[in-house]
Amino acid sequence: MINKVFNSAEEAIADVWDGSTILFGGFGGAGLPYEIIYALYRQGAKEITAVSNNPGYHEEGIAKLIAHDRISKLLCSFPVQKDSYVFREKFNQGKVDLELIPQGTLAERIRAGGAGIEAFYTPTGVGTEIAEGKDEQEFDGIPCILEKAIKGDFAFIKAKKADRWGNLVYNKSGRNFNPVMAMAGKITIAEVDEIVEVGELDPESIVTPGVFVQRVVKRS
Amino acid sequence: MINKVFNSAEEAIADVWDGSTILFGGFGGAGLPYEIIYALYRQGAKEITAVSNNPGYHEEGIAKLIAHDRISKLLCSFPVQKDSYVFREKFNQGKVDLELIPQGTLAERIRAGGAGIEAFYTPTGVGTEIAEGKDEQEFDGIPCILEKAIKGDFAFIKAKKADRWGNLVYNKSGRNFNPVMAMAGKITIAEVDEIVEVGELDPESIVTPGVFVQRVVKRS
Amino acid sequence: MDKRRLTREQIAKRIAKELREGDVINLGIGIPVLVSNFVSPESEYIYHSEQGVLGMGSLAEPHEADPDLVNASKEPVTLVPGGSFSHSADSFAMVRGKHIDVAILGGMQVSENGDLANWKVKDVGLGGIGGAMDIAIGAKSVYVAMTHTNKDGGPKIVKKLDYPVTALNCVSTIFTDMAVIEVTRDGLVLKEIAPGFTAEEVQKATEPKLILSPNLKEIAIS
Amino acid sequence: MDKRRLTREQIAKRIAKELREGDVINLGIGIPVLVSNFVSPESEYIYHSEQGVLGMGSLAEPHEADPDLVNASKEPVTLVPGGSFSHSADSFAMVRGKHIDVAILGGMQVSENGDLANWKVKDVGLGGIGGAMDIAIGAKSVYVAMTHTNKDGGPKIVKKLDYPVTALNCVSTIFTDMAVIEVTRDGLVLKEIAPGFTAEEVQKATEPKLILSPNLKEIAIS
Repeated sequence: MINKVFNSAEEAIADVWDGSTILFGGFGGAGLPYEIIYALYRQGAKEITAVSNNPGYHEEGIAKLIAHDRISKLLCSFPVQKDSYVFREKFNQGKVDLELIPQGTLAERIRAGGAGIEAFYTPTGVGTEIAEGKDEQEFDGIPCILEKAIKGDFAFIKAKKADRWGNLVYNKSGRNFNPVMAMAGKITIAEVDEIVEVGELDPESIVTPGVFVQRVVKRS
Repeated sequence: MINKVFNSAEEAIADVWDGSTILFGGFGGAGLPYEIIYALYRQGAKEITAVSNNPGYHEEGIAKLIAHDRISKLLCSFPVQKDSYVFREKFNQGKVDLELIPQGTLAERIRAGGAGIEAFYTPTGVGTEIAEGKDEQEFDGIPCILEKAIKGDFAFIKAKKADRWGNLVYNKSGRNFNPVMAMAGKITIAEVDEIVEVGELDPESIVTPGVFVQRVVKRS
Repeated sequence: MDKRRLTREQIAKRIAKELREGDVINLGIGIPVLVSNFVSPESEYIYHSEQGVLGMGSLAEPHEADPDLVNASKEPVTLVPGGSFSHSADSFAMVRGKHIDVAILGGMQVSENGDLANWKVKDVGLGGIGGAMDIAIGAKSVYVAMTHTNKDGGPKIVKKLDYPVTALNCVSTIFTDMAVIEVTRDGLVLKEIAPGFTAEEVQKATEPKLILSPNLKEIAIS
Repeated sequence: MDKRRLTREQIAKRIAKELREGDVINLGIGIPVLVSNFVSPESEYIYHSEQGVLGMGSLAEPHEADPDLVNASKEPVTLVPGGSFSHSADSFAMVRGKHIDVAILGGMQVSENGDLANWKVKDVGLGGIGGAMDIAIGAKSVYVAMTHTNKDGGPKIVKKLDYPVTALNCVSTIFTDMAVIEVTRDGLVLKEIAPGFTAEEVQKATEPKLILSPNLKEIAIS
């Protein structure tokens, strides 16, 4: 019997190693996998390359990891939200590096990583500082820059419901980056509100098929 | 009030011009928009560039258009199905050109066309005749070829249900190419089994949001 | 005659007149989000929000707020009937793939040829891009809503940007507190002027040369 | 001793032993589709079908057939509980993105270094690729099921393909009616031989030099 359900967040993230690349779902607090993030904080892994649309508020979410110098590099579209003072401080101290990425390019690079597309040409960022050092080419008169896939050793995501096969559905805009990160994580760990029987989720409405999910843990 | 519902297949496809590029949804007969295809046959547009996974069986679906010399070029992954004798004949007579494309590359090129991604690097086709004349580059040790976006002047698709905003859900593997073709068609025309009220489709389960659909017609 | 720059609400109200029923619209923060207050309530407009909401409704009342249903500023919002949710890659496929009719964005600078700067203040270490670059290149029409001049009274409509670029050649029309200016291949066309101002005064507050529209008129602010 | 080449069913049965519970599997047409008849019915396997079915079940009985639920050969099939549907781009994202554990494919030729030819007969005008090229490069393990020799008795395992290539360096293991051969960096390793045959006989039917596995054994066909 296939069973991807783990008993606790601790067990689900126990093997994360120092230096891992981790994709963190969520847009602000929506669809953020708080519990596995805090379990990782307690587990202690460091020198993490984090991919996350935001750097966390106050000391919440990945801001907690940043505050304790666990994250050495952040790939992010919007690091300057009000209350993101933890990231700002650590960035100014040189404790964390930043790769700033337009949000659509970030999402597409992650999807590409999950889809076996190694790179793509996008018009986003042409003529901006994002284009620096990147290959530039025109297609049908549209100037584009080359962007590379992002893949994670792990993806930490949040969904609403899962079954033991790892099929997932989400809640509203809590969906955001979670489905593409599920695709791009070598080991994708989903924190969910509810675990249901196999067959209970409507096959037409499953957003992330279990093939993209390795571990599931119920939010406590 | 937004209302994308047309009264008939004839009206919905009336403005298709000679020389258009049309994306045709469907995998074999699953999810095939028969009625708007036959309406197009009656309308008479010719010199069509058709993008379709299959060339149609007997004289069904786009095989009907091919049989009457309406299609001058076909982009396709599998033109040699049993009973695809119409295409084979017309191809051998030089009446229709073929661009043979691996199925995953075909789907991804169409999605790219709908997503504003102008080109991408994929490992599929490296070392094969598909790679001829295409740029080749390695990423992280993975050899890839450059494939370009496919966009349609029109997309003809089949869905199960629509509302007047053009939101769509599909039936089982009748989904196939339809959602990505909806994205990539400048004018996407959806043939559906049923039209429901706005708000009736579950916002979590809408597969193609109305933003990708310009016209809807109910199958008669 | 009363010579007063338009208020933020008046700019928003003016922009609202450009919208057509059925338009799919992305609103930036600042003046842009005010626009939805001035559209006809009898007409249907579809608001897109970058994190994957199509058919975004108004801000949520406290009792209906769901932390998983937010706008781009992370405030709780509602969904209208007909709305739907997408993941971030599909949401930006809508944007980059030219499926959004109108984006209304704030601006720090706009250049003569429609280049836009709106994501980062000059000479400041950190900036946040979010969806700005994708939306600026992706929407079919990009309307910029901003004050005509900066805090020092200097022009924000310039020959060449000296702020960090958001996107090149992307702006369709600039709506300021002094004027409505269309970006065309021939240059910037002054179409409308705030009540009480003259074309000369607008030109003086604008770095590049303005072309006067043959139909030049006053901005209707009623 | 009885010296008989394996039947198609016996090849399928041998391959079935390689599968582990939970494997996500894509089966090509021909011998590959037979494999699912020989896996343990107590174990859960997940079958992927290219047109967007994950969790494909058996062929549909006439009364349950839905023309919108088909396999890659366009035959009506069923969906198992836990199954789901995807559009074609997401379906091939599963493939290309290395989310399929095992692909079992037919073969016309396999080369010494694991290149595969299986989509087009040599010197024939038209061929159909379908999902073959994506699946061959995408699956974590690619098992090829084929007869050891062609109709003329010539080898199908060759030094260099002379049929049109499907994908380079993609085959993990070759299962034929004479042998099980693993593709390794050092070359082709003969692991198992059909009952009654000798390693010399297998070598004779194979163009490149085979390395004999230290654990060389007979294929268990019971």
